[in-house]
Amino acid sequence: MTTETESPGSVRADSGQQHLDGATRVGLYETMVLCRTFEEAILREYHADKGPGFDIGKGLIPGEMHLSAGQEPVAAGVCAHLTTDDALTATHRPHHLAIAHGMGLRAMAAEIFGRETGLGRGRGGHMHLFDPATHFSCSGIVAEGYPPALGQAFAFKRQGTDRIAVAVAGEGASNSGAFHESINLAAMWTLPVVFVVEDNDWAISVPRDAATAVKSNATRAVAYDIPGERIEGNDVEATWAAAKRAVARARAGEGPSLIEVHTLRLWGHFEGDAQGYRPELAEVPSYDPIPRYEQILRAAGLLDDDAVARAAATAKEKVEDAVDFAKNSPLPDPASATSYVFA
Amino acid sequence: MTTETESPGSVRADSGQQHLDGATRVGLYETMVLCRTFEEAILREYHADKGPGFDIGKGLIPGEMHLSAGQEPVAAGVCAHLTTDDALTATHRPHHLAIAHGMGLRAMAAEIFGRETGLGRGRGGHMHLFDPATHFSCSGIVAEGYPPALGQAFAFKRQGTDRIAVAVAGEGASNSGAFHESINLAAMWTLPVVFVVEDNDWAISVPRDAATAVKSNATRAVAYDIPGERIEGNDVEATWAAAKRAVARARAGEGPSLIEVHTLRLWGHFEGDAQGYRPELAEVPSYDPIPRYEQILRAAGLLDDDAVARAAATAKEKVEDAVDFAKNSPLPDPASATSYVFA
Amino acid sequence: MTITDTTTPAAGATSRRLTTAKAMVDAIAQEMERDPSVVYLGEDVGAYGGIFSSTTGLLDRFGPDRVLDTPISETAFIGLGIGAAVEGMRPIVELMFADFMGVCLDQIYNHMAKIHFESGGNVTVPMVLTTAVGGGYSDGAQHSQCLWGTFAHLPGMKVVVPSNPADAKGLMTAAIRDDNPVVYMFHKGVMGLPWMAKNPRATAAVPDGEHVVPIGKAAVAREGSDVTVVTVSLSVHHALDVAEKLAGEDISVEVLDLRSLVPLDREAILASVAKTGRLVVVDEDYLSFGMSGEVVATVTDHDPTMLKAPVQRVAAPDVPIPYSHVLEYAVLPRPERIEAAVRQAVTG
Amino acid sequence: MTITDTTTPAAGATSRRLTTAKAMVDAIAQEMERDPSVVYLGEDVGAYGGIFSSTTGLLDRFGPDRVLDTPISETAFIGLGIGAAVEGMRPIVELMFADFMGVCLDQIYNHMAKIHFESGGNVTVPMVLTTAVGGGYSDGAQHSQCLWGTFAHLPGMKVVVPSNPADAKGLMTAAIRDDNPVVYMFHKGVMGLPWMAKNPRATAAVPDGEHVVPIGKAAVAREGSDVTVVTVSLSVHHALDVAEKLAGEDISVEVLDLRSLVPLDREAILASVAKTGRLVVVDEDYLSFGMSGEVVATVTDHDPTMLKAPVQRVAAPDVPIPYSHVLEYAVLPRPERIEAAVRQAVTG
Ligand SMILES: Cc1ncc(C[n+]2csc(CCOP(=O)(O)OP(=O)(O)O)c2C)c(N)n1
Ligand SMILES: Cc1ncc(C[n+]2csc(CCOP(=O)(O)OP(=O)(O)O)c2C)c(N)n1
Ligand SMILES: [Mg+2]
Ligand SMILES: [Mg+2]
Repeated sequence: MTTETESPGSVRADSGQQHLDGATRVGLYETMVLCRTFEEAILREYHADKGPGFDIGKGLIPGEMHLSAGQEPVAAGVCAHLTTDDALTATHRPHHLAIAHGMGLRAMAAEIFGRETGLGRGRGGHMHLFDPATHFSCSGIVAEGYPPALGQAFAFKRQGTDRIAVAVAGEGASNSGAFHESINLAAMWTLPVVFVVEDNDWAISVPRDAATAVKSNATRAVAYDIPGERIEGNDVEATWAAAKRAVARARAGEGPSLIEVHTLRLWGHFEGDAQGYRPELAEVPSYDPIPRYEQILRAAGLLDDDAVARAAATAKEKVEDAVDFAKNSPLPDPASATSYVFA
Repeated sequence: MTTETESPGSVRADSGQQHLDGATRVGLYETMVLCRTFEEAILREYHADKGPGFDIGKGLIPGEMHLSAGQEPVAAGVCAHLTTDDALTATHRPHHLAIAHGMGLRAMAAEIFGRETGLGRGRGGHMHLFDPATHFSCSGIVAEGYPPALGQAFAFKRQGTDRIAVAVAGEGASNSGAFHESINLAAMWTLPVVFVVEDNDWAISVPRDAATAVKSNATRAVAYDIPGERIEGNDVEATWAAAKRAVARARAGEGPSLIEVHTLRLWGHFEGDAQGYRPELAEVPSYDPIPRYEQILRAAGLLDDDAVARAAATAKEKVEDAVDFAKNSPLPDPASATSYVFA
Repeated sequence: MTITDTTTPAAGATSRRLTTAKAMVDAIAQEMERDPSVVYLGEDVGAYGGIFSSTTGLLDRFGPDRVLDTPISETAFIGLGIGAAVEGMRPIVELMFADFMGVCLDQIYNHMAKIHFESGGNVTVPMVLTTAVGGGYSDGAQHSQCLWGTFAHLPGMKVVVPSNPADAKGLMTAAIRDDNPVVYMFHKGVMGLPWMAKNPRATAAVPDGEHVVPIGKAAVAREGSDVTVVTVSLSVHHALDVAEKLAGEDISVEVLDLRSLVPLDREAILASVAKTGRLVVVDEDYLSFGMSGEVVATVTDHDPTMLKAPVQRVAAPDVPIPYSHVLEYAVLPRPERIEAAVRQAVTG
Repeated sequence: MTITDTTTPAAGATSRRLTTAKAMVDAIAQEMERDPSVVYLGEDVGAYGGIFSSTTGLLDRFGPDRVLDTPISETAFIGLGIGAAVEGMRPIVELMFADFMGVCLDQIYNHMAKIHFESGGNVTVPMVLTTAVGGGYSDGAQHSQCLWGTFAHLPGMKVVVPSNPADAKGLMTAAIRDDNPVVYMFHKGVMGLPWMAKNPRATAAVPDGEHVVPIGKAAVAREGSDVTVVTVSLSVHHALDVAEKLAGEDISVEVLDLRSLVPLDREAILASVAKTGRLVVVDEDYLSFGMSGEVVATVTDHDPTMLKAPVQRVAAPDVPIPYSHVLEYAVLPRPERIEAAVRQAVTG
């Protein structure tokens, strides 16, 4: 049992840096860079052919597009403690988590491009990435990704393994019924789940303050008698440290924990969102967690220009390879449109 | 703001007796007796003609029957602070609350007997008592009576009144999504609602300990930053005192509160429930709150044999009048079975 | 093991007379014995044995690790079933009444039903969702519905609706073994419960041992030549009663028990209507936008001239199920209404 | 004020050309002006103005006491609407996508829809539930459905499905004034959004001032004599396009826009099929157990011999809506599929 249980609602002040070695810290940085590089490529491809004007249904990547730029600290910090044998359920904004959890970029990109080589043969799309290899899934329905994670954890526990499930939702989702039901049931059945709340201050245009009656969702852990922590400052290392404790607790068979990370939605809710409702819009780019973390690691002597350039180049290569793969993959055959309803 | 906010999750030890005058205390007793007398009459009528054997669909009162004997302290203690201008939403086990809130017994009984003179012209039945005169309603869907109470409170607030809504659910319901969503929204919008949880230890055959991750639902008030209290011992006066505070807070425009009362399901979940799952079954009758409260009031010199007999007789007269009215009322005309779908 | 697509057990197989509830439990127990990944979860499925006896005896036999009472958190525990199924288990999850679907339909139709498709066939969800349906005992508007039309409208889940003990066993076995999500809707009135009025057909011979009824094959519950009654579940019993009665008047009624709405055995409907030219659809679910229209459209998609007379649809007339017995019986497809419809069809 | 049961504004009334979204907002604003008990609540209906522009400008005009952004708590805020309606308000509550119904259907169908009935008519629930439906822009299986068949199957709520700006206004006005719960389903593709492909019919003349279209009256969107196309919403536009095209080949297509599923204007269906003898039903919702079957059954209940040829049903073929554009367009009732069906109907 970790110390958080003594005071489950309290906000931990220590960011946990002391636990991290240099390689881990650089690894977190590289993961964040890979996530961002992917999102930038998708951003580019998404907008490349929506015109004239902006037609959401047009282009190589049609449909709603929820990008996760700014939220990389959550993905990197949490997924660092997982293997691909662990399950992760994500939201409508899933890319950073999928990548940090180790999803193959080619099949992921191909799905986003709606290709036959995609994870879901183009049936799912970017909100519906299902990867049996990494036990990753996501859902476009707010908070409804939590319940299936319970079942994955249940199965892992039955199988006598120490595999766990991580369930991620936004702060807006924390006011949905599925959030409450899931955490209570996981607590009751001592399921190996880590519940993560990505608090990016916004649910589309509705600010957290207008939706959530408490300042910290860690407080809500009290309602289920489980440990809860809130990480301020979009701090990847503090997230890493909190996730380490929660994952260890889950693997040890001690049950679920809740971690809320105060993170940042660097871009719009979805592409095309003009964000007129967002008062702090002009300052948002200055909060970008990646340059900030880069500065910290440079100051610690763990990164220099070369290393930064190398990380960028490596990420770029992987991502562009995936995008090329996707673009060169065949579209599904329209004659197969009714396949895969039943096994 | 009342003092509970300082420590919303704590259990209050003082039962509040000091606030109650003798007339109020006797009034609480009489309300409880009236509720019980009604339930005993329904019990008698329900089982009168289910045979041979027990056929749930047979008799003057067919269908599921959830009686509230043992839970009178909640109804009496809470409703003492309400007028019929206040709204109350109850559950599948609504009779005690309906009666304590002032519902006319004749129309109520007639509805339970499925008569044209019933509150719902026999369309609703015992789980669906809708009374515009007392702004009372109930629902057979667990926890789903909470949300409509918000809207009644919303309307009352808009109308500039100090009317409030009380929403009641069982402890089993506290693990349903509607519970969480409703309290958060009421807290966010500072709605004049008092949320009541009747903890009778059981949700049909599932004990509270197997369902709810916390010992007290008052703890869950913390998750919405509202006051929460748990009353132990099925104590009508402590309930009265807690409800007084919560109702005052709501009327003053300060928002919702949550009250959990540890109460008692004296009989089965529904009639016909053999309760084989209930280990303490033999002792249950000894916990009956009515004789216990009677002893207290006798000891305080507020009741004697005469007063007790009078209360019983008065209640009996009202209840039997209602039952007679119901039984002598016409059944609905089958030709009108499709009426009232639309206004 | 017997595999049958009729309601009669295969020749040679031994059988016992069981209620539908016991037959259902028999199948579950056999599959739990055979496959350790089968678990049963829901409210009051443990010590209580299921409010409608869908799990009686299972807790004693398989213990609390295999038969789990849940909190009243349908979204959470149905979702739990989905996640467990995705990871290779075969959970059976009970939604106590189909009427409660509204608190958890998102897990059911946006997740259980769609994951296989969205994953391009890469993920399977071998889960059974059991749920009680039907009225007739004055349980009011929130506890008496059939709602199978709602489930059948949403693609991605099979919808099974047994009418008798042997099918209840055989379809349950098939449902558990199916790699797809299967919604198994049992009508309280066919379960043979000691505390509810029942048709004698709620107790009947059930094959011992493994017994599988393939999902998607209708059964001709009674052969006839003048008129086809297409129906499911409790209404099959009523239709058979009516058919027996009218046989005395030389009206030959064919009763088709669909047994599942998804897949819908359209061939069986067409074959019977081709023979009789007259169609009565009996559906305890709501009339409009449901099963009865789909059965009719099955015919008109093929050849409307097969129909010699207006189709009679006997269903709940788009009204919530009333509480009062006299009103409820007026809206349910009781034998009298079925009989009148059959007479109308043959004379019309 | 104009009251009309056709899509053409009454003669003499002034009008402007508006998108469907603006026409809808126009009606809401007029009713909010007229009746202080009208409020609008939902996610992103305030500063954002509705994800699909269903509330653009209302916050500025009526302030945050009348136009309320909610938490993502559909069960709570739809229930709030119900309670407010019971106490005499006329709330309009937005469920952002109909696809999300599963998280709040209990409030919708066990409460909003049933309270009036269960109360024996003593309680009314004058509430409008607005919700966006439809696909065609690759939003995947959880954001592209129509689901009107599901809502229409459950008794107690009117289900309105406007296809054009004038109706959007007139039906919204009627919905707000209706003493019953009305589900108002607006297809994203008819809203005339600047950022989505649209049919030119998504912008059209809309009467100024009060404009009421009675709920339950279908509109003959185009008269014809060879074949009847019964449809709703965006598919009306496609059907009209097809009808125009086939007119050049001397195939005369009548297009019936149902405008509401509940009440269903069965007379209008029968009148048209009586004239043409050939029926095509176009439904962007799922094929089976839905609207298309009900339209067909409306005819066969009356007289199946009205149908000279097999009915053509053009609908989503019981498959979740696929993401990839090529697949999605293969399952939607696109003009090509409608055209082929009409040709089949007239030659079959
Ligand atoms: C049940 C449900 N309600 C509403 C929506 C529409 N919606 C999609 S994302 C979103 C905001 C979610 O906010 P949050 O949970 O904070 O996640 P974020 O988008 O900020 O990552 C909403 C309202 C939905 N998808 N599902
Ligand atoms: C959403 C929903 N799930 C399940 C049920 C079936 N059910 C009716 S009462 C009940 C137990 C309720 O327990 P609790 O909330 O503690 O109330 P109590 O019966 O003890 O008064 C259950 C599970 C229901 N009516 N609604
Ligand atoms: Mg957010
Ligand atoms: Mg209880």
